[in-house]
Amino acid sequence: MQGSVWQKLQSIDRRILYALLLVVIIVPLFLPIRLPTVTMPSTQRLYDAIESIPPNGFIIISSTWSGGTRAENMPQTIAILRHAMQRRLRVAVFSFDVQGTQLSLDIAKRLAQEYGYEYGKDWVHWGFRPQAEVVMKSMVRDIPGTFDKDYDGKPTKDMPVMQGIRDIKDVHAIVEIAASGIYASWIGLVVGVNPDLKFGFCPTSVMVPETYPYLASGQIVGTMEGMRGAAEYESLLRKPGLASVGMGSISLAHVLIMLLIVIGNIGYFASRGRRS
Amino acid sequence: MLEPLVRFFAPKPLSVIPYYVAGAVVFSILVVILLINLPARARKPLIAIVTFLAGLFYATEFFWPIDEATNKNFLTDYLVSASKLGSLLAGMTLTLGILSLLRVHGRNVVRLRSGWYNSLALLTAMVAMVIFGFMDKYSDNATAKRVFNVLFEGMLINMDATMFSLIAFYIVSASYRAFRIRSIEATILMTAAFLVMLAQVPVGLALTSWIPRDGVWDFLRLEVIKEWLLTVLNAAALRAIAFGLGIGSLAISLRIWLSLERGAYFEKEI
Amino acid sequence: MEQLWQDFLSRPGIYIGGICTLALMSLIYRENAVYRFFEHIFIGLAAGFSIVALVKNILDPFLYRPVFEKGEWYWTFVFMFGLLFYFIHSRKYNWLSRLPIGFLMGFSAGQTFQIFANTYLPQLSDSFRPLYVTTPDGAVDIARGVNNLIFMIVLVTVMSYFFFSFEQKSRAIRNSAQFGRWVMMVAFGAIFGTTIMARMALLFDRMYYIFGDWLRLVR
Amino acid sequence: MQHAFEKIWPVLIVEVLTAIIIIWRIISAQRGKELFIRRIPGLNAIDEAIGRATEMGRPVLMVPGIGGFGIIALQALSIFSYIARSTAKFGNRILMPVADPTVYTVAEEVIRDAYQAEGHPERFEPDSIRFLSDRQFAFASGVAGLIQREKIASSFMFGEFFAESLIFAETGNMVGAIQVAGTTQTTQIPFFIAACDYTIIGDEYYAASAYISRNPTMLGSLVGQDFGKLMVASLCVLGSIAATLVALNVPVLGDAGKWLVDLFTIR
Repeated sequence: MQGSVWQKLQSIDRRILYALLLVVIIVPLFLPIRLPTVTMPSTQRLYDAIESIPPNGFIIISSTWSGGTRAENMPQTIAILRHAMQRRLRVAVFSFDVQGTQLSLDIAKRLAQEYGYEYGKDWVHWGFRPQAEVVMKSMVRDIPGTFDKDYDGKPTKDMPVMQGIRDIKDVHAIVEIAASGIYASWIGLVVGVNPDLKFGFCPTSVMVPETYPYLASGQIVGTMEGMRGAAEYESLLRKPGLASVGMGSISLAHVLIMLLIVIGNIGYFASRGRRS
Repeated sequence: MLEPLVRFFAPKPLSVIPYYVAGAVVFSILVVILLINLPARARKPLIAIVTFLAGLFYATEFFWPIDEATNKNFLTDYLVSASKLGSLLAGMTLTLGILSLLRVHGRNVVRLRSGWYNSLALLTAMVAMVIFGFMDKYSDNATAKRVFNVLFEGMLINMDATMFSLIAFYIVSASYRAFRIRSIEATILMTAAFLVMLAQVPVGLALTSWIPRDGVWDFLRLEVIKEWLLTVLNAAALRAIAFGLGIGSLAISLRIWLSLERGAYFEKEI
Repeated sequence: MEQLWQDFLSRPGIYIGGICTLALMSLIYRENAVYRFFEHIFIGLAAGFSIVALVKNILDPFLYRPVFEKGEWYWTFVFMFGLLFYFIHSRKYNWLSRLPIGFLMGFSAGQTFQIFANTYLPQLSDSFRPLYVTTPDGAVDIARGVNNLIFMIVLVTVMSYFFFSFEQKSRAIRNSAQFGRWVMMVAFGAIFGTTIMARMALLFDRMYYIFGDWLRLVR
Repeated sequence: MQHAFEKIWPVLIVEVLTAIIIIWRIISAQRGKELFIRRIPGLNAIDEAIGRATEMGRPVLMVPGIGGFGIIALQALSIFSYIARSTAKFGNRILMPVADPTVYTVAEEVIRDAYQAEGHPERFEPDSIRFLSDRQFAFASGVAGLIQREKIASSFMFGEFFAESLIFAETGNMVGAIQVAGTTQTTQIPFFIAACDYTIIGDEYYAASAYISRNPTMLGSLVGQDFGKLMVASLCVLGSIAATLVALNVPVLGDAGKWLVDLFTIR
């Protein structure tokens, strides 16, 4: 056995690696760690856009995600709803995904209680809407007609929250929280028609690179880049939540991987140097 | 001339449907009997014709001139039916897959092979899901709906999520093992991954966050480097790969469509 | 104990989901009897779900309802045609299964023309990038010009790596292909780096499910 | 774009011309022209990997991805048919878990044919090709379990792979298998590179069956594809020059450049 230290460093048993990963993911759940937060410009821009909506403005939040991307999309949904409710905006939530409908409804109900939002007066949930592009095309011209019923099948026509909302021009902002490329349809069918509309997008982290060109052109006003974006948003709101906890875990996991790469290379170099 | 044919295939009143269906079944069986007696040398050309015609539908629909006003040609209205037809045909093979599962695991159980109880668990889970899945859809039984919920949300969705999350472990062991400065290529791979990893998390970003934004040295900020890597280098490289893949898929499609493809399945005598 | 049982009854899905999670996760230690058992249950459930989905999403809306509710009787022919698949296990008439298989192949091949045009032609025209760029106020934007030049060089060199029959003939192509391969490694490294975040988020979600949703040890 | 005539010129110039060149090269290759093709190291490794499985007496795993039935799966099956001919010859056990029922149906036929072609139909076990699940991660759990239980000696992964690629590649690595992989899903290539011994990239995947079989028809097609790629690459350079001329406002040439850029701009 050439069991030199260097040799060992470049062949750590994978179970040790896995145990270390579990530790760095679990520990921050119980002992939240404070890490420096750097707010990305894209997050700041989304925050500023929501800040610039006049009081009692109308914001639509589309929550097109399912349980599979809960870790990233749930904190984003919470953060954006929280911000809207802090600012006392009128909120409409809906979803192009069956699971996303239930998940966003649960979140919105909980936050509505926290902020004293009254259903039908301050906020509404339009429920599940299949066929995204059809919905988008029709909401540009007629919002009460497109969303004539809420998630429970009740008519929305007489709800105070919908008063004065006829078409897309009466909407101040739309924020899409999605695990798919649905932003392209929003840009093509809705934002393109009404350039004054602020369109925010909250993608999962794997989708972030796709959004850069649209951010640069201003077609997307701002984004929350995955869980990190949500954590930045939470700190802008001064309400650290699940994303801040999660970013602790995830940051440590990244640090762990980078450390392991360095250790492996040190071992590789040192043992190679000896052989020659 | 086409008129009677179109009328023949038009939807029929529900009262006579059973007769039409029975007629279609009998006719199809006759055709199959005819096919069985087809001389062997006519088989390949027949398959080639079927393949060609199937492809011809989509090709013609795409290339045929369109009416400017409606953005359609004479085939466009059949696209929906065609995609239903494709799903229906492909769906019918599921039974073959399920039969494979039943065959392998049924035999394990019957012959009490080692691990037969796993096979039994598989079959039980399958039957349970089928029963409660249909009850959930077609009945109002509240208990059945609760059981289905446990099977679907409680088990299936969580098991999906767990297998997916295992990748987190594998990504650690793979990067630890593979990212070594062994060769130029491995070094490049590692450096790019390392830079992007740093730019993904606040701890890494903090390293360069003191560099003023919009200043001369702005391009040294990690998030700027990452964005440049992804939007310029990555986008260009992936696009080049995609062009090659596109042309490759075009070539294979042509070969299959025109029955020019070679290789085991396509060359065998039938 | 009684309390635990009551808690289980009030949310059985979460308990069973937690057990499933732990069982499958044990794979990272090593393949074991518990994993094997749950793996089989997983495949069984998935198969059952596919059967239900086949009936619910395909046979019912595309076959049964058109024929028996709308009177579109001709779908019967499609069904009969699909039955030819089942000749695949016949020794003598096995070739009949090649008819529906060939049909599906043709279908898939025929769609390539549209898919190609939609996927690659917009990317082609998007690659026509000027090497001389001005900002809206008229100044020369050197950074973007350089980026566009780099974009073009990368695009062409990477493509040259995929020339299969020209390579031997030209040293220039060989060098360019080598460079193209290196750039691809940068791209692959970057993809690797960006993906880690999403996977770690999934693992975090699982841990939150166990310690938060199930055991309620964290808020 | 739903129809070619919405923007006919780029379709004609790029797509139709490439198609014509490919068919023309195929036909001229069938007339017996000697053709050249560069080395694809990953594909040369196939024999090495099978040889090792023979030495160790452990099974060979083939996974045709989780995509549906189509040209990508068919290409995977032609590679596997080549592998199956070797395993038929040397008598290795094979394992082929499949995720799509149509692919499963065709795969059984292809592999049985390969055994027949080698003159060993009796060595073919129908159960070696198994439909596992058409659900992504149920399939992944099954394959991961299979790899560890059977302690496979070599693993071939060709087809459409998504996130599960790393699950297969790492579990394969754990049991010490030689692994060769290729996929059309470029975002999964980095994970294969990290965990496999050989990875073929991009449209090397579509070149694979030609490379392995050295069949003139397919080699001809490959040469035709090269011409297509050369044309696209040249167009990119030409288009950039044209766009630059437009930006510089060069008289006459700028107009010509604008004409070229407009010719290809969609929407």
